[in-house]
Amino acid sequence: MNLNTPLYFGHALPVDASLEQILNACRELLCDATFPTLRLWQERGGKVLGHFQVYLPEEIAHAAGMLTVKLGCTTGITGQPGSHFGSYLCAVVKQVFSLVDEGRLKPDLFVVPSICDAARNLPAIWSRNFNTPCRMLYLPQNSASPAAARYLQQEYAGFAAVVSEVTGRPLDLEALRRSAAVYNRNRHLLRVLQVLKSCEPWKLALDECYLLTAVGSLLPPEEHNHLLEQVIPQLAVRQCQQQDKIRVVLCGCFCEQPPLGMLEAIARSCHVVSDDLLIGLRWLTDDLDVQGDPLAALAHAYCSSSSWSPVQHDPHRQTADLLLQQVKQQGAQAVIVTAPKMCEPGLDELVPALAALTKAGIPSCVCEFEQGMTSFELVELQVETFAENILYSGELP
Amino acid sequence: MTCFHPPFTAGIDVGSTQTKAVLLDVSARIAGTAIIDTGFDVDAAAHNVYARLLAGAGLCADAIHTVAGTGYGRFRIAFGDLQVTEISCHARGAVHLFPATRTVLDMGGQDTKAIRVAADGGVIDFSMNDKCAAGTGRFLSAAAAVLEMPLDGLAAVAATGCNPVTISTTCTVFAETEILAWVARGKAINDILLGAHQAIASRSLALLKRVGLQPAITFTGGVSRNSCMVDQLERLLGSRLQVGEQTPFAGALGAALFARDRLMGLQQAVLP
Amino acid sequence: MTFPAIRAKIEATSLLESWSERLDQLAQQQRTAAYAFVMGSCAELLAAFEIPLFLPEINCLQTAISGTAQGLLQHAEEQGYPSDICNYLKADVGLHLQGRRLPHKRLPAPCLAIATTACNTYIKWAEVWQRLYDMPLFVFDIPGTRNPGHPSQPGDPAFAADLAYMIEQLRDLISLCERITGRRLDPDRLSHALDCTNRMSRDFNAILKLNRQEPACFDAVRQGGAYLGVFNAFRGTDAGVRYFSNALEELQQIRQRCLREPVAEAPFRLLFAGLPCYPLYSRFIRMFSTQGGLFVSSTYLQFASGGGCMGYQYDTKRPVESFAEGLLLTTREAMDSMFLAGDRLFEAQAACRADGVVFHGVKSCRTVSTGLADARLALQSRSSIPTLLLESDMMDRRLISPAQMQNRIDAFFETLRLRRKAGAP
Amino acid sequence: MKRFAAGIDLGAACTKVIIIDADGEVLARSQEKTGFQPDLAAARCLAGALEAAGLAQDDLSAIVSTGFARHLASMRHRAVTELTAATHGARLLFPAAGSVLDLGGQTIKACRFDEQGRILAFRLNEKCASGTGAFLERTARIMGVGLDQVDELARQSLHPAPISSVCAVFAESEIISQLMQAVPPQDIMQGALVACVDRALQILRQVGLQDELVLAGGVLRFSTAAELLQQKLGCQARLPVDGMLQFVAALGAARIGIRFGKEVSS
Ligand SMILES: Nc1ncnc2c1ncn2[C@@H]1O[C@H](COP(=O)(O)OP(=O)(O)O)[C@@H](O)[C@H]1O
Ligand SMILES: Nc1ncnc2c1ncn2[C@@H]1O[C@H](COP(=O)(O)OP(=O)(O)O)[C@@H](O)[C@H]1O
Ligand code: SF4
Ligand code: SF4
Ligand code: SF4
Repeated sequence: MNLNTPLYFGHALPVDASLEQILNACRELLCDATFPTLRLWQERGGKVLGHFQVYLPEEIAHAAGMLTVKLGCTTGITGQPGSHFGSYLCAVVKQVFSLVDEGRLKPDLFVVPSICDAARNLPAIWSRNFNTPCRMLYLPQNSASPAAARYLQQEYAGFAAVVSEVTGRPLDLEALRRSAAVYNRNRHLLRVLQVLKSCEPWKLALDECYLLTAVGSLLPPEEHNHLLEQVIPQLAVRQCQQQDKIRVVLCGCFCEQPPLGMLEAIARSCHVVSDDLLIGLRWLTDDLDVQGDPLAALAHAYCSSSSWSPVQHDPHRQTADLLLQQVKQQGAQAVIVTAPKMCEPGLDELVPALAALTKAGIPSCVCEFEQGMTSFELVELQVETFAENILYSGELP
Repeated sequence: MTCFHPPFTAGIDVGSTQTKAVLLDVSARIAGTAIIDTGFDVDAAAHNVYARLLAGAGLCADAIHTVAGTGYGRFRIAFGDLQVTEISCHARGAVHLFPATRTVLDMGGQDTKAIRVAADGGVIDFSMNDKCAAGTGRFLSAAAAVLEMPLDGLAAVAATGCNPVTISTTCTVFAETEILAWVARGKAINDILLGAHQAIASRSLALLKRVGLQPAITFTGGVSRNSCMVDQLERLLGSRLQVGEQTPFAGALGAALFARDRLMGLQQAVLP
Repeated sequence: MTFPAIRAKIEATSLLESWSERLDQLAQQQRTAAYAFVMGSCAELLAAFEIPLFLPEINCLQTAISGTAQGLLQHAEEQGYPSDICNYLKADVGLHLQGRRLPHKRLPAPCLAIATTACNTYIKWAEVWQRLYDMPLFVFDIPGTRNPGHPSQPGDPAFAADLAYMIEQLRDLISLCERITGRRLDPDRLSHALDCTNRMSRDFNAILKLNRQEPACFDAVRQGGAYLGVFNAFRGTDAGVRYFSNALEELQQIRQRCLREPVAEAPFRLLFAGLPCYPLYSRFIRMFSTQGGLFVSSTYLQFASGGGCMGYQYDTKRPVESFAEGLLLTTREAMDSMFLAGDRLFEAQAACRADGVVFHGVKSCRTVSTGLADARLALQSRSSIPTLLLESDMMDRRLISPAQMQNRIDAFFETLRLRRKAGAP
Repeated sequence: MKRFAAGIDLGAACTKVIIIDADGEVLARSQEKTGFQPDLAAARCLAGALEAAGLAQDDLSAIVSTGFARHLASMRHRAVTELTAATHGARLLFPAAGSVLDLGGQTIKACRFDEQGRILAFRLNEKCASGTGAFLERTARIMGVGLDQVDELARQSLHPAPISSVCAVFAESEIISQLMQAVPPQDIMQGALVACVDRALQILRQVGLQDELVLAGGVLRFSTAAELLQQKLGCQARLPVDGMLQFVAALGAARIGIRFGKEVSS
């Protein structure tokens, strides 16, 4: 079996596809609850590792030949509220469980980073119901401690051992270095996309950028790289009319991803110039050093050159300050905070974030969301009102 | 006047919408049923339904050995000898009607319950909606009221729908506006009603899943009269439901059976 | 049904009152305290440094029982705290925002906060204090079990790696305490505190074991709350040692009496899983006790004592290393009893010969409640023991509907009675 | 030539039309139940208002619609959301206004804004009937009183009955059972109003209160609700007078019409 033949880009989608074709194909792939790329990969004898949107060192699994898939709420799956959970849980945990329960998704290994209390319950629930292994990964919450990087390196080694158990391939440092290079490229291309969205937002709407990025969670990174390399030049020369919309920073989507319809609703009235959608894919902010010990490099990068989210405690960095910084850097006029209904860490950060914004005189708007939302009227109403007010305020008596 | 019958027992189910009563003879055969709207006055409803039950069977109160009450107004039945929760009663009644029953779905006026039962009618597990009454029988009654059609005609109309609309809120209070909004958008009444039935059916499926879907499933409560709901549920479940003439009375029947246990001297220690 | 453990109850009440009074005094004198959480409170270390310890969780549950919680929750919601977060956190924030003042007491400001990773909400909660007071916050990273059911054991390399991380962090925490107090750590004092905890833990464990046989001599939800309060607030102290040794003695006497004078009708032995419903504390327990239900055991005791009720014994000869190891083991035990609750319930219900298991999920604590519904399904698939799932809250009155709760409990007891009648095992 | 503009508020319960001139003077108002054909209701209402003002539709320099069915009013020149409209309406009535709370038939809206009328924070209820006008209407129906008698009844209450249920449907059975326990109807009516006010306050608090608060919406036509709100807020809130309560959003829409005329900008 050849795992190197393309799964999607170059397979279901022509390599020389146009921008529109690519966008449509991305949408189709993301909304396809049968996960065609994963199935194909497994049919070819490959193994699949599932995890959440927040950070996981995918390089380690990649080096052992696994395809990693990030689950943060697959758009278009409404699914039955599971009988295994109470109503007070976020959709991420529930949806992952029901996808596997219904047999739509068959990962060979699932890894849960210790991001929140709901997620930390998943491995036990999983092990009571499914046979495939599900492991916890204890990422440090004390990453400023000098001991943290050393600890994390051990933790990664433990993770690598689990991957080896599943794949039957021992950890190969050389392969890991190669994987790091592939992911460095991926993160670079995603950064390019972000810059484009920030500088010429009318060329790349929020939902489009999301589609292009999110397919990365369902494809091997090499293939995602190809796709991005194909798209970025086309975007650069895209002919679009410059619209009069407000520039906003979107935050709150570090784990559960809002439904596509909601992103479209936001994009109709705003230029989103920066966001934390799918932040896990671009968690590390610098290129990884591919020379030395790659596990040490990964651990070090996690502790010292990484992005931020409410689920990682960092004594030296407050989420609210980082948000303000970002608004300033991006020259944004306002902030939209999307809050997943039942996500505790996200909701806990709401107050300080809003307080900081208010203090700095930056208008903000909170849009709650949940999966299975079918009408976006309320969101649209909120965002429209919000945008209306910023656009027209100066002209009013 | 004295009655010379062997003793009977009765069960009265004072629900949020309707009050139901069932009369049982010594051999546990149903000797009569009665039903009235609960309305405002629960005490009166219990009295009236009991009077009707007796009149229908041509009995006087002396002929009844034990009366058991159930439903949300069970403690307000002045002449009740014992009270049992509707959960136990629906389970018991459903198993009595259909001995193969292992799961009961009771859809009433303001709540929906899924109950897993043992072969002897004992409750193993149950789950019910709380905090939000959306998706209960009340929505259908409200819909019928808005469209000015009788409740028992609703199912027939809904069954003729072919392009069901997606009803996004099944909150009773909004039933009126939700339905009128679809009417205003030019949708046919039957499609709207079918959509409403589907929305409610899929909500109760979630409850059923909570207790585990062991066949056979018996559908009880007032909404079990509604053939369209039966169809929708069967479609979602992919299996048949057990329903019958008597299923709306399952709660009262269960209560009557508990009353009969007492008559037979079985019960003292079991129920308070 | 059982003979109430009167002495233990009175002593617990007065001990906890003295705890509150002490905090009130500190507040009056404008002095400060360390804020910590019950799962991994580091009480012994703080005792060695003579830093007073405040446990906000205990304070929150007290406000829920006394009925002041609602106002605190509302106060926090007015400041924008959403309704779907941990209500302990929210009530505590409400308290701070209204000046750390309750009707009958005041609370000292924090000079240090210690949050372990036993619950991730601890961290978010402590971050709130940090924003309010800008005091040092120490997040103690305690890695839990990675592979459900297979915790690493002392002796494993994986355990050694975790322990090394723990020890390094503990050293950091010690230097932080030294900086705050301007004093070096006195290892003898730490040893003494650890020794006290050893004894408390041993007796606590013996108390819990008493209930395994029939007749049960205390209600694990009602009296268990008192034991927990004292265990947490007086961990590592001589007062705590005295309390638990007295309580054990009293219960042993009660047990003897129960054996001599058996009750007419044996109670239904119940196992409790989850968090108690504090706003209706007595009423909640009465809903069970009036129908003949008695909680012989409760998973709450395991996690809310930070695994301390399991009888772990520190090695007082090497206090720092042993403290780190104990913290890792007991806190991990607390985590496992929440996250892996279901896998242990089967054994737990068999060990305490339960007639039924009551699951009480609270909306606002995801740490404990996320797995409850599934744990119940898992238990049901292995055993025919009747179970009851209730959902309400441990703080917020608005999320509790007593009538609906009563209805479910009634149905549950109807089942239990029918089973007993039918002679079910 | 004098400029006139009409604001049409197509609410879930009622459709309201107002016509003002460039100075913000109200020329005419009209109102009716929205029913299930909002566009027709809007057309009828507008015709009524035009007639009362003695104007023809062509005399209007702009027609601006708002409310949940704002896109259905076919004669509109532009549509704005009801939050924006309510803000402008409140500011026109009370220039020093800083926040507005609107209690409508199906929605509860709270909005806080700065001196320039820029909205700083706003919040709506979820799609749930608890605490809305629809809930009050049903309570009144159970009690057998007309909407205009509600106040009279509630005012007699000394001990409002606690209605604890968060769900309007469960609250209804709670109400029925209280009726049967001989709780006086005035206490129940007052209890229902208290429940609504509490729900509204919860939403208001989420946006934070800023002086001055303007109250609006049909529910406040029950003056007891307004009084309760003021009591619970512990501060004096501004209440539009002369029957303008329900017209705040319509007024704001009309005001925007005067400012921006017919040209649609986006
Ligand atoms: N003839 C009928 N046809 C269809 N549905 C009916 C009929 N009669 C009652 N129902 C439904 O049954 C519901 C009442 O069910 P019931 O079990 O009596 O409720 P409760 O026990 O709460 O009073 C009503 O809300 C209505 O939707
Ligand atoms: N006399 C009245 N006529 C109509 N509605 C009234 C009256 N008095 C109070 N109301 C209340 O006003 C509500 C409608 O308010 P409104 O602000 O027009 O809502 P919306 O903008 O959502 O249509 C009704 O639900 C009702 O409860
Ligand atoms: S971080 Fe939030 S969205 Fe993600 S699993 Fe946890 S609760 Fe759910
Ligand atoms: S989430 Fe639960 S365990 Fe965590 S702080 Fe809140 S109540 Fe305690
Ligand atoms: S949506 Fe309707 S049924 Fe549900 S809680 Fe709200 S009022 Fe009750």
